[in-house]
Amino acid sequence: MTEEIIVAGFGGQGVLLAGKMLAVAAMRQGKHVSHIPSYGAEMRGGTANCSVVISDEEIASPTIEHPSVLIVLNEPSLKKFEKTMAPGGLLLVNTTLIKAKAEREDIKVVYQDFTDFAREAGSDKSANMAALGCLIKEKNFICSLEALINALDEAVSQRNRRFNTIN
Amino acid sequence: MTEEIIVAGFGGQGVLLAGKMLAVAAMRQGKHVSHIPSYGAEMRGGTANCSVVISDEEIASPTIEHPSVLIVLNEPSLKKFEKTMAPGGLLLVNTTLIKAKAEREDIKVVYQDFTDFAREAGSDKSANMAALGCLIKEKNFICSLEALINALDEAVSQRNRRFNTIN
Amino acid sequence: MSKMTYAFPQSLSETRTHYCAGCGHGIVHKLIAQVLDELNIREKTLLVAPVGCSVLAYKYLNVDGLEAAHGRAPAVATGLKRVQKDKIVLSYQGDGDLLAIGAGETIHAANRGEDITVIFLNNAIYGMTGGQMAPTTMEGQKTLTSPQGRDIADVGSAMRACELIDTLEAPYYIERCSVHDVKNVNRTKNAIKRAIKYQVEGRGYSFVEILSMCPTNWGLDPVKSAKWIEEDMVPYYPLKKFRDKGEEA
Amino acid sequence: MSKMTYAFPQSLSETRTHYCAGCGHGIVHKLIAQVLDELNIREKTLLVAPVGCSVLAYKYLNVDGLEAAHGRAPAVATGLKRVQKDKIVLSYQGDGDLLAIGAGETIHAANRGEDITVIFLNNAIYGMTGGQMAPTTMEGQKTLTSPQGRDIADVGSAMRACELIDTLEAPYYIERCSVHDVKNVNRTKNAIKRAIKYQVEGRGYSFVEILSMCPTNWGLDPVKSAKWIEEDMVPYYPLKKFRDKGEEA
Amino acid sequence: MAAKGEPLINSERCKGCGLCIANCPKNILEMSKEFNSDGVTFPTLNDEETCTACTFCATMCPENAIQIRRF
Amino acid sequence: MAAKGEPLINSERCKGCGLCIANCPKNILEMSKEFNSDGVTFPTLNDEETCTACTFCATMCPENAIQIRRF
Amino acid sequence: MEEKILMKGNDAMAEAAIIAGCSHYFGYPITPQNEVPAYFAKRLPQVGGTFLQAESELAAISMVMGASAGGARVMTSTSSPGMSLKQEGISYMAGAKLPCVIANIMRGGPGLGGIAGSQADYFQATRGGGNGDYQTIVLAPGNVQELADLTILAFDLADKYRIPVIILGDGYLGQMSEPLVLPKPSGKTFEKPWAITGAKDRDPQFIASMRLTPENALEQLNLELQETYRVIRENEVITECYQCDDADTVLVAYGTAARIANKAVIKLREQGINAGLLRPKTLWPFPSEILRKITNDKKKVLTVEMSAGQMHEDVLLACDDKNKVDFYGRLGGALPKVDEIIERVKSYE
Amino acid sequence: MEEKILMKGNDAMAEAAIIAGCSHYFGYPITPQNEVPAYFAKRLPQVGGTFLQAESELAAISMVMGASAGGARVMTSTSSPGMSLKQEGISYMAGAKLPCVIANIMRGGPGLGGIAGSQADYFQATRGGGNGDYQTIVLAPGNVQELADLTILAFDLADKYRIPVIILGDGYLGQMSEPLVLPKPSGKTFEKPWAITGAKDRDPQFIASMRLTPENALEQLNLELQETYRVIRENEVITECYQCDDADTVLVAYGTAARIANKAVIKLREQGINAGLLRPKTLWPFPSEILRKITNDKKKVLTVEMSAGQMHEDVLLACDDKNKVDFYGRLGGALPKVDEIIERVKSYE
Ligand SMILES: Cc1ncc(C[n+]2csc(CCOP(=O)(O)OP(=O)(O)O)c2C)c(N)n1
Ligand SMILES: Cc1ncc(C[n+]2csc(CCOP(=O)(O)OP(=O)(O)O)c2C)c(N)n1
Ligand code: SF4
Ligand code: SF4
Ligand code: SF4
Ligand code: SF4
Ligand code: SF4
Ligand code: SF4
Ligand SMILES: [Mg+2]
Ligand SMILES: [Mg+2]
Repeated sequence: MTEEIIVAGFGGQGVLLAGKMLAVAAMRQGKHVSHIPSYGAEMRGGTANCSVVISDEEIASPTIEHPSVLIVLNEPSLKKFEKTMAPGGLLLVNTTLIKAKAEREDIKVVYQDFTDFAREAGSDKSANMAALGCLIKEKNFICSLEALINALDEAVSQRNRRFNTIN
Repeated sequence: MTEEIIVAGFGGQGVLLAGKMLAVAAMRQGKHVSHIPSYGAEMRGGTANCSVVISDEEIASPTIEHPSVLIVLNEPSLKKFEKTMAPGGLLLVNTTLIKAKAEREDIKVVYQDFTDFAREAGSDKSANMAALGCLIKEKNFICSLEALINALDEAVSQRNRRFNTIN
Repeated sequence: MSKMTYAFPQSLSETRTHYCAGCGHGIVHKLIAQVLDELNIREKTLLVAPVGCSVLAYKYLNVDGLEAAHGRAPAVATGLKRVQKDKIVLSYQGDGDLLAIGAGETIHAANRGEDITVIFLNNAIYGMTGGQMAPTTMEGQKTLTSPQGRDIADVGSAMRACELIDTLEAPYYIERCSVHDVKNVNRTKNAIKRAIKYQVEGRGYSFVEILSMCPTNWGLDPVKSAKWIEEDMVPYYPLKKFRDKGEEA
Repeated sequence: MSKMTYAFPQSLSETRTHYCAGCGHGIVHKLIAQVLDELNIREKTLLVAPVGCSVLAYKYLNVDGLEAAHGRAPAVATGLKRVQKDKIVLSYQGDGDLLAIGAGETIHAANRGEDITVIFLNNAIYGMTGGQMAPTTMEGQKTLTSPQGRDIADVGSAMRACELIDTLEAPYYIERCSVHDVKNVNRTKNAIKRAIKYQVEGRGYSFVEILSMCPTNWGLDPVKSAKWIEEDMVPYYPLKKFRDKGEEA
Repeated sequence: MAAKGEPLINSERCKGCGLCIANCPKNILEMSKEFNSDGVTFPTLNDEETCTACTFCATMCPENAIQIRRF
Repeated sequence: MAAKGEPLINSERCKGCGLCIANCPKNILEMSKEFNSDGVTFPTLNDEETCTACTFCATMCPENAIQIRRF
Repeated sequence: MEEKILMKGNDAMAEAAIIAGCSHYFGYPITPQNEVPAYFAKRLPQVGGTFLQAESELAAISMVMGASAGGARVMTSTSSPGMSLKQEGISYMAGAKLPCVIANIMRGGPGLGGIAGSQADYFQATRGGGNGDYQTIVLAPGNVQELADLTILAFDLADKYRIPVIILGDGYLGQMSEPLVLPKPSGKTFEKPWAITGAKDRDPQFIASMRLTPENALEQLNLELQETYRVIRENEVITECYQCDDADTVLVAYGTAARIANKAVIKLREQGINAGLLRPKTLWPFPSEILRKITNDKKKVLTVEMSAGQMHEDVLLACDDKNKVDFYGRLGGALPKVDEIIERVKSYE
Repeated sequence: MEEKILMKGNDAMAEAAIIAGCSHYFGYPITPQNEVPAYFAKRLPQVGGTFLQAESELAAISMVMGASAGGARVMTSTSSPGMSLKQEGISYMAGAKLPCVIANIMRGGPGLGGIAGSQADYFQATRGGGNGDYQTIVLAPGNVQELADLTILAFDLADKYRIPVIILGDGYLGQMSEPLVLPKPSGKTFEKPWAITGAKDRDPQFIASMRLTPENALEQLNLELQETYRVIRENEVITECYQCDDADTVLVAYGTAARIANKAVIKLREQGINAGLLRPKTLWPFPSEILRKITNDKKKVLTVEMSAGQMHEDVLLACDDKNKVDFYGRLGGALPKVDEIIERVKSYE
C-alpha cells in the first residue's frame, strides 16, 4: 500500500514541518517514506507545499503527480492541487481561510476549521497539526496518533530556521 | 614555388621583426605570404623564432615542419632547428654568437658574422637585418633588396612594443 | 477640503512585493520611487537589480530594469551607462552582493568614478538565501553559517563599505543612512535624492548605504529589528555623510 | 683573512630567472630568500605564486610552492594555511593580480586577518602580458591599453593598496617600501623580515607593498626606471609604515 | 482637539509588520482582530480625533499600504 | 687607500642592467666590452683599490650575480 | 537493522563527508544547497575541522585548491550559477592533479534561472565547463542513502586518482528527506607525498597546472592526464539496471529523473509493457559499454532527463543504432511526468 | 584588386569589429589575444566608441551585458582561462537573450597551462560551459581574412537571433599575419525594441534570465530558446569542402588544424592518395547533416584536432557508421604534424 500526500498552504503555516512529522512518524512504524518540500516557484510570502510518500514497499519516486491525500490550508492551494488528485483520494479542506468548495466528485472531501480548532488549542500556527490529527483519523494506515505526537518533538528540535528560500 | 623560412634567435634580437619585413616585402611583390611568431614555450630572456611562408600559390598551412630556409642567430636555435630542415635547404648561421658548425650535409650552409657586420653598420640590434640581406642574395625568389628596404620602414612603424609575452 | 498626502508614488508599481513583513527593502523602494517622481526622471531611469531579496526590484519600480549576476551590478551598470549616457543608472545592491562576491566590482566602479548611483542596502545578513553570515554581519551575531555568532578572531570584523570607498579619489558623494525610524527614513530619502541629483548633473559616482531590517533572518519582530539597528548597528556603522564634493565646492 | 659577504642565499635556487634585465622581481626574490635564511624557516615556508611575471617564483625560491589562478593567491593561501597551520605561507603578487582581478580576495583575506604574509610587487603595469594599464598605473602613464596616458576622468586614479587595507580592522602589519635604491632595498628587506616574523609568531595578516621597476614595459632603461620610481611614484605612493600592531603594543 | 487628517490603510496590501503602530507619535494605531485574505492582521485607528496627519505611519510602511488624507 | 674587498661578478648570470654600476658610491664599476654567452655586457671593476666592500652593488643586483669578498 | 534517521539530502551529504574524513569545507551560499554550509558550520568545529564561508565561489574553489595542496580532504558545494564560477578553479585543480569533492546541486538555468531542481549542467560536469582537455569524475546519486554512500566513495576516488570529483545532484535530491543509515568510513587511506608541507628532508616541490618549458611539457602533462582518464574509464564505471533483461524499451536516466522513470517502468509493467531502466551512477565515466550491450537487442531506448538532452548525447554515442534512441526531457526545473513517459513508451508498441 | 595589408589575426578581428559597428569593447588582458584590447584602445576613441579595460573577466562580461542591454554592438575577447571565468555571464546573456560577440583565442590547458594555441575549449564553446540548457553560435575562422569576415557576420547573427556569438580561434590564428582585404560592413541593421532605454512613451520593460513565477515560466523561456536554436540549426550552418567528392578518406578539422590538414591533403594527393577535407566554419550549429551525407560513401573519416578529441564527438554523432571514424589530435598547445596525418591516412590503404 502506498499513500501519496500533499500538504499545501501559505508559507509560514508550517506545512513543511507537518509533512516532515508525518514522514518521521510513519518511518518509526516501519514504513518507507520520503518528503520533499516545495521550494521551486514559491517565494517569501507565497505558498508552500510538500510531498510525502508513505509505503510498505520501496519508494520508486518521491515526487507526486496524483496525490491520494491532499491537505489544503488556503484557497490557492485548493485551486492548484484539487484537479491533480487521484480518483478516490482524500481531500482535507481548512475552512478557516477557504470559503470555496471542492469540485471533484470522485474523491472524499472533509471540511474542517483547522485554524479555529488550533487557535482554541492555543496557537494560530498549528493549523497544520490539527490537519494531521484529522488525517490519521481517516487514514490509520499512515501511523498512530502516538507516533505522530512523538514525531512532533523530534521534528521541532530539528527545525531551527527556514532553509527553503529562494536563490 | 614555396619557401618555408624560419628565423630564430634570442628574444630581443629582432627575429620577429625580420620575419615580418620579409613577408611584407614579398607580399608587395605579389606573393602569397604568412608570418607566425613563436610565442609558445618562449619566455622573457629566452629564445624567439618566427615562421614565414612565401609562395606563388595559396598557402595551405602557415606552420612549418621542415623549413627550406633557416636563419639562426644563436646556438640553441641551431641545435633546435637544424635537424628539422628539408633536404637541400639553406641554413644561414650567425657566427658572432655561434661557434658550433652545422652537422647536416644535405643542406647548404652559409656562415656569416651578422652581429659584427651589423655593428659595423652602427647597431648591434640589426644582426637580423644583416641576415636578411644575406638571405635574398641567396634566394632572389623571395623579394628584391629594394622591396626589403621599403618593408623595413613599414614594419618599424607598425612595431611599437612587444606583444608576444607570456600569459 | 481634504488633500491626499503621502500618495502612492507614480514610479512605484502596484505589484505587491514578495518581501517579508517589516523588511527594509520595501521602505527603500518607496523612497526611490518618491525621488524619481520628484526629480521627474522615471522615464529616463534604468535600474540594475542585484541577486538578493531585491532581485525583483525592477518589477516594483516603474522603470526599465536589468538583471545582473550576483555581485556584478556595478559592472553591468558601467556597461549600460557607457551606452545610455544621458540616462540615470541605479545599481541597487545588498551587502552580500556588494561587499562579498562583488567587492571587486564595487571598488573598481567607485575608483573609476563611474557616473552611476549605488544604493546599498545593508541588513547585516544574506536575506535571500535564508540568513547566512554577510561581510557586514556584526560581531557575535548568529547566522546559519556562524551558528556560534560571528567570531572575529576567525573571520574578521564586519566590513564598512563607506569607509572603504572613502579611501578612493573619484567618488563624488558617499553617505550612510538607516531606515529604522521616521527621522532616519526621511534622511535616507534626502541622501538618495542628492545622490541621484548629482548623477542627473553628471557629477559622477555616488554611494548611499542604508541600514535596514531583516526581521526574518534576524529572528526578531520588525519593531525589535528596528531597535536592534538603533542600538547595535548604528554605533558600529556611524550614520554620516562621508563625502559630498557638491558641498565642498 | 678574507670573508664572503653577500653570499648566495640558501633559500634561493640557482635556476636563472626569466626576468628582464633590471626587473625588481629579482631583487625582491633575493630579499625573501635572505629573510628565510635568517629566520631559518626555509623548510617550513610555503609559497603561493601568482599569475604574472612572477608566476614561476616557486622555481626560484628553494621552498615548496603552489600556483594560484590569476588574482586568487590570497584565497589559495587561506586554504593552505588553514590546513598547514604551523607553516609560513607567503602570497606573492603583482598589482594586476592583487588589485584588479583579485581585489575581492585581497580585501577579504585582509579583513579576516588570515595568518599569512602578502608580498605585493607594485610595478604600475601588467608586466607579464606586455604592458597594459594596471589599477596602479599613474595618471598620464602610457600603456598598451592607455595609449594616450591614463585618463583619470575616464578610468579613475591609481589605486593605493595600503591605504585601502588600512581601513580594515584585522591586519597586523602594513608597510609600503621600494627597491629603487640601496637604502630602500634594505628597508624593504626589513619590512619583509618583520612581516614574516609576525607570521612565525602567529600574529595574523601582514602586507608589504614594494614599488618595483619594470624597465621593459615602462620603455625606460633600468637606471632611469629606478629614477622614475623615486621621482614619480614615491610622491603618489608614500613610503611608510601604515600599521604595526607589534609596535603599538 | 480635532483630527488634522486620517491614515487610509489598505488592509489587503498590509503585511502586519507593526512598524506604523510603533512609530505613531500619538499611539492611536492598533492591530486588528480580523485577518485579511492572506491571514494577517493589520492596523486600525483607535482614536480618530487625535491624528495629526504627521505621516509617520505612512513613512515607515514598507508596503505602501498607508496614505494620509489631510483635512 | 687599500681596497677593503672586491665584488665577485658572475658574468654568466648577469643581464647587464647596470643597476650595480649606477649604485656604486665609488663609481668603480663599468660595462665590459665583451659579451657573455647570452650576448649581454656585464660590469667589471675598473679600480680595484677603491672598493669599500659596501655591498651596494650586490644589494641592487636583481640576478644575484654579485657577491662581495671582504679582505 | 541499523538505525534509520530521516535526513535531508543536503544534510546527509555533509554528514557523510565528515564520516569520510573531510576536515575542511569552503563554500558560498546558494539555494538549493544552503543546508550544506549550514551543516558544516555546525558540525566541523565539533570534530576539529574548519568551516569557512568564502567571499565568493571563486574564492571558495581557490581555498579548496590551497587546502587540497596542503594534503587535506576538502569539499565545496554550490548550485548551477555558482558552479559556472568555479570552472576556472576546477580546470586548475584538474591540471595540477589536486583531489577534491565538489557538489553541484543543480537548479534550472540558464543564468539566474530559477531554484527548482534541474539536470541542465550535465555537459558542464562531464565535458569540462572550464578550459582545456580535462575530466572530473561525476557521480550521480538517486536517493538520499546513495547520496551519502557516494560521498564516501567520492573522497576515495579523488585521492586515488588525484582528481576533482563532482557529485551531481539536483535540487529535489538535495531538498528531499528519506530514511538514512549513516554510512561507514571506507577505511582506505592514501599517502600524499606530493602535498605542499615544507621542503624538509626533501627537495622543494611545487604544484601547478602551468607548463611553459620544455616545449612539450604541457603536452606531456596532458598525456599523463589522458592516461589517468583511461584507467578510470576502465575501472570505475558504476551503473544499475532495473528489469532490463526482458525489456523491449530501456529507459536511461539518472538522479531524480531516474526515480520518476522507475515509477513509469513499474506502471508500464503493470500494464503488461516490458520496460526497463538503466541508471548510471557514474556519469563520467559513462557506462557506454554496458549500455551498448544491454540495448543492442532492444527495440527502443528512451533517455529521460531534466534538460534539453545532454546525457542523451552519451546515450547516442554509446548505442550502435542511433535510430532507436529517443528523448524525453523537461526543461527549466520542471519534472518529467510519469504519464508522459508511459505515453511515449506506449507509442513505440 | 583591392589593397592588401599584412595584418595580424587579432588586429584584423578588432578592425573588422569596428567596421561592423562595434561601438563598445570591454576586456581584460591575456595572452595570446593582447593585441585585441590594445587595438581597440587606440581605434575606438577615434571612431567615437568606448574602450574600457575591465578589472577582471567577470567584470568585462558583465559590462558587455550592460552595454548590450542598452542596445549597443559590443564585444569582448579573452583566452581560455579568462573564458572559463566568463561562463556565468555568458549563461546569463543567453538566458536574457542578449546579443554580443565574444572571441576566445584559445591556448593550451587545463588551468593556466601554456600560451601556445590550442583547440581544447571546443566543448566549453559548443556545449555551454556555463549552467543551464543554452547554446551560443560558434564561428571557427581558418585564416586572417576569414577571421575578419566572420567577425562581421558574428555581429549580424548576434543581433538577428539575440544570442551571444563566440569566435573560436586559436593562438596561432590570433598571432598569425597574413595579407588582408578589409571587409565591408554588411549593411544590415536590426531594430532593438527590447533594449533598456528608459520607459518613455511605453511600459517599463526589463531584461532578465530569471523566471520565478508562474511555475512554468522558466520552462517556457527554455522552450523559446530551444526554438531559436532549432531555427539557427536549420539556417546558419557554414562549412567548406575541399576535394571531398572523390576522396576515400575525409579529414574533418577547423581553424589552424584545418590548415595543417589541408596541407596533408595536398601532399597525399601528390602521392596519389585520394583524401579530402571538410572544414566546419560554424561549430555550433555543427554541419552534421552535410558531414553525414558526404561521409556516407567514404572509406574513412579522420578528425584532426588540437585537443584530446572534442569536435570528434560531433563527428561521431553525425556519421552513420562510427566504426569508420578515426581521431588524430595533439594536446596542450602542440600542433598536429602533416607527416603524422599522412602516415595515419596511409595506414587505411
Ligand atoms: C553566483 C551566485 N552565488 C550565489 C547565489 C545565491 N545568492 C542569492 S542572493 C545571495 C545573497 C543575498 O544577500 P544580500 O546581497 O545581502 O541581499 P539581501 O537578500 O540580504 O537583500 C546569494 C548568496 C547566486 N544567486 N549566484
Ligand atoms: C584569468 C586570467 N586572466 C588573465 C590572465 C593573463 N595575465 C597573466 S599575468 C596578468 C597580469 C600581470 O600583471 P601583474 O599582476 O601586475 O604582475 P606583473 O607581471 O606586473 O608582475 C594577466 C592579466 C590570466 N593568466 N588569467
Ligand atoms: S529575508 Fe530579510 S531582506 Fe529578505 S525579504 Fe525577508 S526581511 Fe527582507
Ligand atoms: S616585463 Fe617587467 S615585471 Fe616582467 S620580467 Fe620584465 S621587467 Fe620584470
Ligand atoms: S498620521 Fe501620524 S498621528 Fe496619524 S495615525 Fe499616522 S502616525 Fe499616527
Ligand atoms: S507598516 Fe504597513 S505593512 Fe506594516 S503593519 Fe503598518 S500598514 Fe501594515
Ligand atoms: S662593494 Fe661598494 S664600492 Fe665595491 S664595487 Fe660594490 S658598490 Fe662599489
Ligand atoms: S646589477 Fe647584476 S645583473 Fe645588473 S648589471 Fe650588475 S651584475 Fe649584471
Ligand atoms: Mg543582505
Ligand atoms: Mg604589475
